[in-house]
Amino acid sequence: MAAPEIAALESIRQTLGDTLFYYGFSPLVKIAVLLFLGILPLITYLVLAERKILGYMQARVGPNRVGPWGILQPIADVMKLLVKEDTLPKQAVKWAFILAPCLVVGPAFIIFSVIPFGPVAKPGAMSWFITDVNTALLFVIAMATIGVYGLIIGGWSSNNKFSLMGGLRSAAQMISYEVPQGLALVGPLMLAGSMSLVKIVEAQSGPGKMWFVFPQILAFFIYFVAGVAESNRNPFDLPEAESELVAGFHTEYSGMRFALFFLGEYANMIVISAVATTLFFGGWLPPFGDTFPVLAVVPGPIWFALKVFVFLFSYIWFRGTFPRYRFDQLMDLGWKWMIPLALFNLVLTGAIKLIFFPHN
Amino acid sequence: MSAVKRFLDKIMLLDLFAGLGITAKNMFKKKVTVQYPEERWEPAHRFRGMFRLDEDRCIKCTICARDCPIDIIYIDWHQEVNPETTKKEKVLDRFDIDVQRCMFCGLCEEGCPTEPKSIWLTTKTYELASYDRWSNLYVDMDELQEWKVRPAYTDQEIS
Amino acid sequence: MSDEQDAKPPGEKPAAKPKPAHHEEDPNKPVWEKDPTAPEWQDGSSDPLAQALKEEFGDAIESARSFAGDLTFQVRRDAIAQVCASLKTKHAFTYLVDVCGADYPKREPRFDVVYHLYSFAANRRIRLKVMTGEDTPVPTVCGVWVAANWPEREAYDMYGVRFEGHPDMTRILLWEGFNGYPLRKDFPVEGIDTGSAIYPEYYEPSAGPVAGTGTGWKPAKPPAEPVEKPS
Amino acid sequence: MSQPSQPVNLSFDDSHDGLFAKGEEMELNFGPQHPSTHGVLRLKLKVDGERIIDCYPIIGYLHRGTEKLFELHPFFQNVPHTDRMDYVAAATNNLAYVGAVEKLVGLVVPPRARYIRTILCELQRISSHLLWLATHAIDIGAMTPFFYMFRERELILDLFEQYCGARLTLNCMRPGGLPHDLPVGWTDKCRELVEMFPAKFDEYEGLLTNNRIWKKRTVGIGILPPEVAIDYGVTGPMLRGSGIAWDLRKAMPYEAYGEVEFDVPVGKNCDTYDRYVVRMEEMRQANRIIAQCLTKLPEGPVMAKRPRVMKAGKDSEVYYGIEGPKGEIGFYIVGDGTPNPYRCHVRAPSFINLQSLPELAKGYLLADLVALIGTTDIVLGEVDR
Repeated sequence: MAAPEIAALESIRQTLGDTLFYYGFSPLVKIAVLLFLGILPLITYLVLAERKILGYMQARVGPNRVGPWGILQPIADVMKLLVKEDTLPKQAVKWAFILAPCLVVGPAFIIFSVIPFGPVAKPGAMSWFITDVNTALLFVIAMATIGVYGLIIGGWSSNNKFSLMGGLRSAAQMISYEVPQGLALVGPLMLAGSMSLVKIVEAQSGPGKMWFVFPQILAFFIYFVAGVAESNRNPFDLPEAESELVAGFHTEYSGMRFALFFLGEYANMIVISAVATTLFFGGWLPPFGDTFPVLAVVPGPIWFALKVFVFLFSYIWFRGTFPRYRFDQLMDLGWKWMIPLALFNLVLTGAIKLIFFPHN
Repeated sequence: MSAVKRFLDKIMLLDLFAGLGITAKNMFKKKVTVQYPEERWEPAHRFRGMFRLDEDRCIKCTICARDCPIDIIYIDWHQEVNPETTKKEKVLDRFDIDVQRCMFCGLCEEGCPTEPKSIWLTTKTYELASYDRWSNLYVDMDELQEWKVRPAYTDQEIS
Repeated sequence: MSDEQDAKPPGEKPAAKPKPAHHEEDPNKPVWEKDPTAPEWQDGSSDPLAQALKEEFGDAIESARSFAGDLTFQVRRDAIAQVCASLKTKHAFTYLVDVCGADYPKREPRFDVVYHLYSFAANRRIRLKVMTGEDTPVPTVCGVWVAANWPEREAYDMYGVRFEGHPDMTRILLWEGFNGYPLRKDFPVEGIDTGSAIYPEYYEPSAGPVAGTGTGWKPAKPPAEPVEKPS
Repeated sequence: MSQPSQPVNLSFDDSHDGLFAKGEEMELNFGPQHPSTHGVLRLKLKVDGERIIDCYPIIGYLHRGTEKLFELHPFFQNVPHTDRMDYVAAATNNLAYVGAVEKLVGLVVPPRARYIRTILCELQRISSHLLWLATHAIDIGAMTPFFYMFRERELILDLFEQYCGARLTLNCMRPGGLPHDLPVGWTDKCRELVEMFPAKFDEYEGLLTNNRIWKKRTVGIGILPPEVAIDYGVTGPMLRGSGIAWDLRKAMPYEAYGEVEFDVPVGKNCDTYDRYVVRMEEMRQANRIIAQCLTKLPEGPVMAKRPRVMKAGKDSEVYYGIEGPKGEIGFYIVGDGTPNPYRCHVRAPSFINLQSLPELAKGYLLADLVALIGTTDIVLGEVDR
């Protein structure tokens, strides 16, 4: 779809000048729009969707009291969390206790700045992404790693044994799953030949090209499983593991700080889904390449959102179906299966590329 | 062969997909939730709900009070001459049930020698929640006889 | 719904109302319509197991009787562990069903410790009984069956019967420092004043919550007057 | 009896030695308020990282002095108190108690009552096992089975309600028989349920039995060898999971169990998975028993002739145990010629089975502990009485 070409924007551009417009005004507007109209409502309604879907899977109807079909439930939840008492344990390490939720939420939101939700704009309009960094993939990995520190710090600073165990578990999980996740991302990277996410998406379109999920099914699988583990979702929700560790790293958190952890978890889910969409499922591209031109009528961002929703649904579906791994089994899975498979995939991709497409 | 099949199952994650299939199938099945204040669950005929007393049928034998395992039925009666029949009759002074501690075992009803029973629990009432234990869950004779369904609280009642 | 409420109670007559009693019992009547005949104590010393035990332990087996099919041995207190070991190893009573106490305050010594054993091989349950007093510890059978650990602790907790050689002779259901043994016949049902016994830092001796003041399971007597209700 | 389809690594400790280097020990208080202690169980744990070195259960938070209460009431008034011990299996508690009283007094129960009691007990067994599996699964992290099992458990509770008017604390048996006959149409509803259940069991098994995560969490966890199991006195599915085919319903048939056919499933590897498989199979067998009882259900009275005030003989004592859903639940009743029991002791299966938890848990991880609490299938109301 054409980027928003509004006359007002054009006049602002002329007033501010190109530099200020493209590097100052435009990103700020996009961030504001993305954050307040995109991510935050999406997260709050993702919570509702999760409760609804889980409810339907579990022979019940989920929240349906606040507003018709419960659509005002997230607002009620947010209000509740905002006005609840925000307890600070007496023996907690205060600065770390306060810092931890921010460390979880911040990086998760920052990642959205490099994710392309739609195609590059024609000159004179805003693109459907905040910025296109040529090392975007590294940026994504780096930021995703920071989020885990929040869990560890939160678990440690609470001065609670269950929290500490949750923190340690999340540390173990991070170490085990960062590696296969990173390695899995190298596959599409090699195929696309660029670290820019926009370039990677563009490399999946055009004649003779296909979504990277087909050549890189293994990498996609590893990435998604590792992603589920990274975002601490069932069946890898060990750091919380409410039946074992009460609530894991956020046992002592309440009110808005707890809400931030919650926000971070769901933001991470969206990030993982968005990155998976971008790298493996052609981002904003319509399915079936150019076979059905009618599909291209639907704007790119909508395709992007649809694909993300599919992933989010499977997240919820997993939560509704699977038991939880034990933490040593989780690490077994990471080290003994995922990393060798990811390495194998890497070697295979490299070899095929070297032999069959040496000039690509 | 079976080893190959098992290996393939393992690789294809069939066990996991089977579980996912079951949860997906259940998404479209009928839901069992009862939307409580609007819909109400209808108890069975023998449901042991709140007590009812029929003073006319009661012969003041106090067996129900004696059969109660936790002694929450308090009965006082005296004899007086009925002016119409000029017969001596037992008259209830007090028939209180302290429902706060009642465990709804139904032994009082079972012990009642009259036919039909003078005290029974099949009132199909389960909405016994109240804001004040003593005033709402200590029921006396009149209340036991006039017991209708205790209405679920409404907004007006709370205020 | 309220119509149903006012209706007469559903006429659920018990299907089996006892028939009016006849003077002579009808011999063809099914057994459940006759008066129940309570079982009686019978001498069990002719049982092979009783004879074998008697042979091995002599006087330590004080009596062997059976009631309702359960063979009961009265065992001398100091011999119980050996008897149990012998029953386990020689007579295949590998499964200790339960250990419990009982209090007979009029008797001397006042407590019973009752053991129920089961043999998988013989599909048979027997009972051993030991008499003991408050100051005379019973040898533990924890060494014979690990299973005896908690039931013995429970017997100690409830009756104050001590078990000698028990690895962990502490209270199990009640807390350490509970004053008294609740299943003894002389323990008041409405509870005891446990304030200072449990929280000496809060209560003076013999102060604290008083038993039977409405926090117990049963008021000392029913409310004298019907409760006044706020209108 | 189905077996786990893959060999089990019995040497759990050896295979992971490298992973868990000896570290600093920590004391961890697990419960009494913890999501997966099934009530108010408290465990004092000594852990090395997440590995459990020692486990000391502290119980009694729900102690209500039920045995003292028994001594204060006549025989028939005690039945409601037994409901409140194992509150998810009230019918079997009732049966154990009234069975003991009947043995003490010499009452003989009419055949129709025996069959109805058997049906009630087996329904109760299914509902208790459903509750067990629901909580066991949610302990291990599978959330959805919980709701499916409660959905079906409700149907059983509806049947109980139609029979005796209560759903949980049934008070549905009396010494000498039953308080009511079955209501009209009850057997048809029960038969419908019985026909529906096998498909439901398949559904649960589809979610769990072959699931690799479920297997990883249960196979080889909490091994209780048969000789240790006997030594600890564990009964019920715990014992049968350890490979000992001992079931009081077979060994000392009571009520109508001698007249129906059923199998006693046993485990092979003595682990949590086997105990799960045993319980699943037990539900199917219970279903089978109910179907047979419904077919054979005789006509006749449901209450024997009994005195209004039931008195035990002087100096009489009996022990009567039945196979409850959790193991052998037995009552030791001493009579002294009065209408009250002089002494009434409960052999609570949860209490005895819980005793083996430290043995089960030692050397495993904290995450396994919740699976092990689940697999012992305790109800704290019965542990503490």
